[in-house]
Amino acid sequence: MPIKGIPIPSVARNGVGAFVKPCYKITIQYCNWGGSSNGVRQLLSNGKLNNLALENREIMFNIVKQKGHPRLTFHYNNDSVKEIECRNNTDGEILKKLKEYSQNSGNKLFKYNHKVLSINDSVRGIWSPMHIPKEHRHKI
Amino acid sequence: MTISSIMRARIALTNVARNVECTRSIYLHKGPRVAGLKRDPEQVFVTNQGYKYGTDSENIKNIKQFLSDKYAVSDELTLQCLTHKSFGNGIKPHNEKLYALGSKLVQLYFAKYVIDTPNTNNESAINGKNFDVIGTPIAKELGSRMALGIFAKQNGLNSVMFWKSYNNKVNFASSGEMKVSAQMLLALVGAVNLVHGKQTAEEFIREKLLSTGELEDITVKIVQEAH
Amino acid sequence: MLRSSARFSLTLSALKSDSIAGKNLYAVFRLHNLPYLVTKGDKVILPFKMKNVNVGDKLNLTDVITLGSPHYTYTQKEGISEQLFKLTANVTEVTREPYYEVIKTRPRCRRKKIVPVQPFQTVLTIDTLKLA
Amino acid sequence: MLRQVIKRTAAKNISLVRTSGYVASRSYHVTKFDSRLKTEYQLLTDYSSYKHTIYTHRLPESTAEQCPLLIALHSRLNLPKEYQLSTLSQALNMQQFGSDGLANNFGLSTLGKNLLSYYTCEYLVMQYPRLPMAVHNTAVDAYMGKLTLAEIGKSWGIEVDTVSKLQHFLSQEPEAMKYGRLRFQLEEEKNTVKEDGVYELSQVEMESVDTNNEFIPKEIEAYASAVQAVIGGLYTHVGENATKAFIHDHILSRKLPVDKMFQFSKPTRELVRLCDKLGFTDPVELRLIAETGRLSAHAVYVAGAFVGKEKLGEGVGSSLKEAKTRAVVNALMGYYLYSPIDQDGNEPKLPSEAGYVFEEASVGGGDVAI
Repeated sequence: MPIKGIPIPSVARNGVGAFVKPCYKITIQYCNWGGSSNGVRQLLSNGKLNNLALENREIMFNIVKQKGHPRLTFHYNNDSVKEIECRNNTDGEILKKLKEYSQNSGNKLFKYNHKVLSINDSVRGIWSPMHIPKEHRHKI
Repeated sequence: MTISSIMRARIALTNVARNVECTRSIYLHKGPRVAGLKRDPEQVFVTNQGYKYGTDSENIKNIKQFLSDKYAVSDELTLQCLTHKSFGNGIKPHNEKLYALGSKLVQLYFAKYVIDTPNTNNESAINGKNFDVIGTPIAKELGSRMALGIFAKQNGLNSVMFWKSYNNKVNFASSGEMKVSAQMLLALVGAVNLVHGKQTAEEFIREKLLSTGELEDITVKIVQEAH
Repeated sequence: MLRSSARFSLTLSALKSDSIAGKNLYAVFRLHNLPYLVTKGDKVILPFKMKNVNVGDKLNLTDVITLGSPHYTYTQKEGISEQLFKLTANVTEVTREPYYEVIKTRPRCRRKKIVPVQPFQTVLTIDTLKLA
Repeated sequence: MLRQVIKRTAAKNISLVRTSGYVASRSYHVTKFDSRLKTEYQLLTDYSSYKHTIYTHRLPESTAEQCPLLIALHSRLNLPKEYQLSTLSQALNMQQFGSDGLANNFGLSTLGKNLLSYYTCEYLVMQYPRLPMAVHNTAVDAYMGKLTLAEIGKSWGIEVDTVSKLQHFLSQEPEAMKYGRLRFQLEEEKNTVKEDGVYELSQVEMESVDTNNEFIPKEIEAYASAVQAVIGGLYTHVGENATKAFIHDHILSRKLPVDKMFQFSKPTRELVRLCDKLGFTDPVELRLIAETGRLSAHAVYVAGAFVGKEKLGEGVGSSLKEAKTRAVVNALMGYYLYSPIDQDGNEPKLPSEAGYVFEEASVGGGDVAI
């Protein structure tokens, strides 16, 4: 055979074509007795969590009653899990955290010092000194 | 410069290319193969039965008739469908890609065809589609190379094909004729798909392969004989 | 000189065929007056939380100043007409930069103030980039 | 209604030309019925009568609606309303037929695979009509191979059901939760102790290990079949156009590094053969275009592959040989990666699209042997 194919997997580009939300499950753990879970208990009883769940039907909300401080666990589709403390937080603060972390991709936080991150080859190619006309080339 | 644009752009560099017109005269060898010598195409591009490669009406008559005007493709494309990659070591346009496309379409069409059972009383059917058929011998053999190969032979479609067998003295299946015939038929579907679009290609499968019931009869016989 | 409409169509057809129907195409769009050079599939990382958008929203980017292929460029400082191209982006992530602390000092004062910083980031993914 | 359209003429009196001779051939094996399924049918071609008599049933829709995992997955994939949750649950069931009394995803995933194969092939043929078959197959694999599909399945947030019946009972989890997870493990496999970083092969896997091929864990296979089955289910409920759009959005939107998939063994020979096939009368020539000078510290050469006055490709290398080879490879890649555009300069439509117009350029001549 003259040519062989080198098996290279295609690269996922979430957001090109279809977009699948990376956060697929949120576990909310609270205690029915402890004072630090006040905010979560309020959130559960005043219907705000229901509204959030209805707005985000793509996320599964799992409510766990367990003794200890409350905690939010976010599961992302790249196998990463983020655990967030929410002890003594008010229901508004917890709601804010739920909204913020559900919009993450689960990747490690990083600062990118350029504006655009690309996996494509440059459209214009790379400049080469050998391709300019001979009379304009640099002479030593 | 991007790689893909180079061949397309065909930039002529006049300062590099020589301005002298060169002509070549090549000796074309006749008779048995001699290493290093280029053979005369008149002698090489001929099938075992003596058909000469080309778009002569004799070569493509059967296929043209089978396709009818509704699904007609150009003579060159018909010839390409008839040419297997073994012919002349692939130096002529051959049907490998068309076959790949056609076989996928046929597989898909037959899968859709066998599960489309609105009157089924199987409880595990979904939306009138009986998935219990998939994986059974009839479903698997319907578009198989044996069924299609025999179909091509019975309809005289494979009387002229441009291919090379490793041994054309053995029978239909072992010589590879069955496989090449089936590939040719599938390439035809691929060509109709490319020329007329998917919808027409599906009509073609329905009208030419299924509606006479011939392909199904062949498949039934294959399945019955195997058991 | 060609009339402007004729020049338009010439530029466009040159861009189209040179970019192989948009495969090798880039665009420079402006957001809050800052230029971003993108190709299809790129991620644009914005150092702020975009107002009134949620993850999954599709944005139509209309303020484009340059369209370019390997050999041709079409630039309009005041913005290219929206009918000539389509550039959309998906909001794929709203996140933050890694946590760091800034130590603030005032002159002639020994007090140091440590301010925790974790600014927001919005990530856009270029969904479509093609010529009309 | 495919079947109703077909007017069945009375089968012609066809005698199979020595059929028995074909079937007895050693080179071809006819598929047999899977005896475990105990399939019953009235007539071989009466497709509506086929039924596996082994006891299975579909999950009732009311039970599927109890499962938040399924509802979340349904809306995450933006599936249409007509797509039943019970079908989605069936798509996630890769258990042996009948082992848990529920219909599995075999049929759905086979149908999904057919749909995927066709639309991937069609897309690639129209995008790169001249791609050599070996690379074409590798590209198809890159789009819809098991590893890729499994990655897609994971990115859809599908969870594996690893909870055994006992743990299920102890954790007081609702029964319906199970139906929203990917089921492929047997009950006894779930109870085995797992060591992190160690993958223990089950008895079934041990038997199916093929030393010639790369080993694919059962979990990967299960994910891949689930993705295929979700696509098959989409066709079942809403038809082909929506399925095609789904495949284009989720699978064909991935980036395919097709220019990195070529492995040439004898590129110069191949280019010569290719030019012969294309009927170029002038011979292929490799010429030097520019150089930095042989005595420079790091000499750089630019070579070109020419046919007559036409330049086919160009390569840069630190030796003449390297530059020449790169030029030849560049020329070949330029040919193989050609993408046609239609007369208006737009991307050509696919055969499955409305208003498709045939372009000569979308038929590739096939590759040459050397």
